[in-house]
Amino acid sequence: MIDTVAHAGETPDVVQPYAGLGLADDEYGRIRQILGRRPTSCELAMYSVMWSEHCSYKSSKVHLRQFATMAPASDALLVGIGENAGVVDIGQGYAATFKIESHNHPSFVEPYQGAATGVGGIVRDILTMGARPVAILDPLRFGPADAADTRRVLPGVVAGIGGYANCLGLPTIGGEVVFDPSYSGNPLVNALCVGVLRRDAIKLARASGPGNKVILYGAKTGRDGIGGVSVLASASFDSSAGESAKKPSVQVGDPFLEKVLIECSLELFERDLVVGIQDLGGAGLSCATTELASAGSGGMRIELDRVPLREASMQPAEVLTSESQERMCAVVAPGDVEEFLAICEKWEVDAAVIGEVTEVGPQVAARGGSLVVTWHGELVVDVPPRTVAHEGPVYERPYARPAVQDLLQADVPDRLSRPSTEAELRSTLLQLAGSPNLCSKEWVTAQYDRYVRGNTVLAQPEDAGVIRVDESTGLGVALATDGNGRYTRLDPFAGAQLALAEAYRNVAASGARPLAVTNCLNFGSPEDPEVMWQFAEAVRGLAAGCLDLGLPVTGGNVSFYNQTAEAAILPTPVVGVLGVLDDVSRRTPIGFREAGHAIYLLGETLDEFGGSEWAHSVHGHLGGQPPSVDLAAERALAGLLIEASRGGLLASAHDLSDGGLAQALVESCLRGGIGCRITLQADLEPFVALFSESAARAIVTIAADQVQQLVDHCVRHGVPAARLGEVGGAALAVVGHFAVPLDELRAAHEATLPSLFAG
Amino acid sequence: MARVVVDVMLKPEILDAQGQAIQRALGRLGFDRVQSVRQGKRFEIELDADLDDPGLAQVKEMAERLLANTVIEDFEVRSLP
Amino acid sequence: MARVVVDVMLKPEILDAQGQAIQRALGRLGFDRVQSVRQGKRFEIELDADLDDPGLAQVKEMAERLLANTVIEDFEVRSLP
Amino acid sequence: MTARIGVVTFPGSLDDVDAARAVRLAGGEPVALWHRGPVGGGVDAVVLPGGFSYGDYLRCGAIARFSPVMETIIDRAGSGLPVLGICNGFQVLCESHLLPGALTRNDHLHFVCRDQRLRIENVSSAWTGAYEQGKEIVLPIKNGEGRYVADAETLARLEGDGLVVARYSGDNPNGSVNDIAGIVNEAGNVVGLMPHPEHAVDPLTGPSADGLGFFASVLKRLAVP
Ligand SMILES: Nc1ncnc2c1ncn2[C@@H]1O[C@H](COP(=O)(O)OP(=O)(O)O)[C@@H](O)[C@H]1O
Ligand SMILES: [Mg+2]
Repeated sequence: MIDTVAHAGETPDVVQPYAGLGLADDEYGRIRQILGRRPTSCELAMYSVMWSEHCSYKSSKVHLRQFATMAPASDALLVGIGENAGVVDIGQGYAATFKIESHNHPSFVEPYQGAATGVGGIVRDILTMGARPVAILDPLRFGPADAADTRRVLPGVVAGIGGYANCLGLPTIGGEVVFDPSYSGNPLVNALCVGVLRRDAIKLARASGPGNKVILYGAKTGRDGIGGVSVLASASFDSSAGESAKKPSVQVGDPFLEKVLIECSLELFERDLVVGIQDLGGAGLSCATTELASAGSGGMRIELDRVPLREASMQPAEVLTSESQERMCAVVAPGDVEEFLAICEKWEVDAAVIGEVTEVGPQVAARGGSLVVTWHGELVVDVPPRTVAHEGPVYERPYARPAVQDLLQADVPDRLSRPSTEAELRSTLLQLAGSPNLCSKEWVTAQYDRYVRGNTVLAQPEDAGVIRVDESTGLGVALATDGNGRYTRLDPFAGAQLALAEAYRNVAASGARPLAVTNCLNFGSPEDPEVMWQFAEAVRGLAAGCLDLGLPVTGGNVSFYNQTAEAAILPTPVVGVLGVLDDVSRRTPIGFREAGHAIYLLGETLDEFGGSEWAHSVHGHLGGQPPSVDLAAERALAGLLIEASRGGLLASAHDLSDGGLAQALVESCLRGGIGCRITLQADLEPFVALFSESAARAIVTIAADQVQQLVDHCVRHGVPAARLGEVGGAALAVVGHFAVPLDELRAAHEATLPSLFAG
Repeated sequence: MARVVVDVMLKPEILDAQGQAIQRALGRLGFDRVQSVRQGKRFEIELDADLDDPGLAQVKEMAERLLANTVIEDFEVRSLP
Repeated sequence: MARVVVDVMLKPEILDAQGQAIQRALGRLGFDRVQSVRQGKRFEIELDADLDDPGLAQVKEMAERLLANTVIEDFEVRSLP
Repeated sequence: MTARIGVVTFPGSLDDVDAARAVRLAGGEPVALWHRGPVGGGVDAVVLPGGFSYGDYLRCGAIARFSPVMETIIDRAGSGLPVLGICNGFQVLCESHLLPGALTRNDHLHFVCRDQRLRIENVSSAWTGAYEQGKEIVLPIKNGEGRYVADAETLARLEGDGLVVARYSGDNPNGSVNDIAGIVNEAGNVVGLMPHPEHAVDPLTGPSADGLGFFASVLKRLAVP
């Protein structure tokens, strides 16, 4: 028997399994208070998924507000936080939309499908804004490279991302692969998608206009990802569902359908047949209907039995919470329905009118609108949608600086033994170049299509990925993601700023002007005050950094509970920066180009090894302070890199980060297939000059006859510059110290991942 | 020498996008009495062992650990004559 | 309603890269008595038809035209009880 | 008059925009062809682009081979219409039996995207006439099932009659037999190619501009009365 609204009214004392659905006593109490009765099982399912941490941001909300309250003034921001993805004006009548999301836990359970559906989900967010998705980046974190479980998880994740993105025809243009024991059992699979649209063609998730139809199109709805809600189906009032007790919480993707869905949706947008649109992601129809209704006129009626099902035996609560992939929900004017359905037919995409937008009076609007859902004519949901979508609980979780933080910071890396002889310096360079975190990621990235659609101007292993937006003018966007969990562990405020600074620097190094930020905050349990402190500090740092650099945060994602038992992952804010190039033919690549070009080091090098790759991979040490943050220096450096690129001055530019100068030289030599001869700054210990991870630095190369121009620029921008040497030869040579032939370097840099994961 | 077959199929509740695509293609080819298609994998294994109980148990273990992804797939082991 | 299985395997002379990789992986897992592994496909088809001879002939035709690429694959049709 | 080169879009085709761009850059006029329709009379040659038609479900190219557009293409290829199948298009051509052999899973079992050196071995086909015999070029390759196989007799015929149009040079990226990257039918009008010439039309976005030659070749061929 179906638990109808009337039945719920008559049976107030039925015991409901709210705790099994993750609702706390007081949360359940609030639902009863909102409704003035007990919820039906469908309503309970909706509230429980929508009020989960994942959908309601109940632990993070109070902190994330800073991204809005501290947002810098920006002419570029067209749509900010709160929509499916932020949108920025990139000039020439175009806008770009981008966002990063996590699919961490599903990727641990089922690496291929978890990662694949992670890509699918973020791509639909971008599509929902009215944009054509144009590229993917994939920041990844795994346990130790040689751990057995990493051998299970990494190849599956990489194949899943490639399998999905390649099949969608989206180039993957950047990302990260980082290993650390803290990610054992908690791999991080983040995915960023960027899309492009005309600036006057933005779509919003709004169900306005009473009488307009609600159309669900795309995949049929099955029992995907409803693990939690199965508690309900087996509870007494849905006893007819008894046989379906075993339900998968794993979602399976169909990238082919998503590709068709993209083309179909773009044609629908093009013909202006869509009043409002929402993708179906976490919480499925529960989320799409309540968000559309509460952002629109407030009223909606859904006939749930009209939803095309994969399994006929599905119960209404399952239909409402199913996370089946590749589905979209559109609001369409009645006169356009026929044409809408015809376009779906052209693309062989299933579509069904499942309801309509309704009128609500001011009183109903004031209590949050009205969403009614029927199942074969019986009323199973009657709720104010705003209370489901936006008025969930908000927690001020307690936070406390970890007791060990002082000890950790006091454990400075100075006591670690440093390489000093020529042989030691040389072998340290080779060891780092081949370490899992700094080695070539070619084994991973070769599994990703980088060429499709023919607009990829730069892709991995470049500092930033660059995509051409307009073939006639050369307008393009650049993107980079960064995040260093070790730095953030040592100082979450600084760590978040360093992540921001590095992504910003990477974008600027490619020649692009940074414009906006997205972020994915990967942390342990918010119920642990020490984790909550890391989170609060990181958000505070990121918001302050964005204000300083003049970049609005346009959206992002929070992933909590990345922990096994007591051990949380390294706090890992991953920051994505989007920039603009007015003409992509002026982009600056990282590879050295021509013998005789002068090499300059820009920025200041200090003795900074806290949280460094050297301390980690040579000594297994994590302690001290991360490199100091100097956002003014970052701004100056970026200004210089952008101006020099516009002027066509730079032959190459590469930012310095993990592994310091040595690693940057390795990468520029190997990318360009040409060596270099450099002389270290005399006033620095050679080890510090080579391996320090001071921020706000880059190496650039330039034709010999333009050196003076560069020096003038540096003076004007206030960027310290030192001539290191020149490009040429078949070795990376540090004059007076050592030389490494490129072949030897390449072997060290490229062998690591294949030897761990191939075969 | 024993010959064993391991059939691996997606669990019934898991989306079989491939099977659905094939079903539609068969429909377009005029095979309109096809009600459903599901695609799985078939492994033919030759073992240097007798197919006594321990032998079969070994194959089960292979299926469990490697051939099937038991999060989303079911399997069946059969011996061939 | 009839249920039919179509098994499709690569012809013996075609390199089965997947089968070989699985064999190696099984070896690494300690299953050292595996002599060979071949991986193929299994289709489970439900037909709105009786499994009289014309019905089976139709399935043969599906296999021939679509389910198998007879340049590189062999197939076998079996009806299920 | 510029030649009109049809570019087919199947559901799941991905490199159709790239193929159309390549045709345009080479001086031809690209004409979009939808999988459900026939090929109109005004098309002088056809490109079957890369991608994952129908998700590459079942086998790459197996389902696309039966779409309505293929019926006319198979028909007109028989009377000399130049057809170039790139990657997924090559797979469709083999599934259609317009070309012999088949494309199977890469020997290393991974999708691979990289810049690949090739040698042009046949310059008499409709799509390679603009190259010099033995010319080495660099094109992107990106596939999961690019390993060409054929029975011994077919191989002997391909080699004996000079029907291999391009061969991998340096590392073989997928285990393709005899390093075969592309082949042509006996009549010389139907070419299948695993690497992607349409992604090598401008050094800004590709590893080279070496791929333009395929499109220039067919335009040159069509210009001859
Ligand atoms: N999972 C991945 N997917 C795509 N590109 C990646 C991935 N991992 C690393 N890369 C690329 O490899 C290059 C080096 O990565 P990384 O050292 O993290 O860059 P950086 O230090 O400049 O941020 C970058 O171009 C990055 O985008
Ligand atoms: Mg960088």
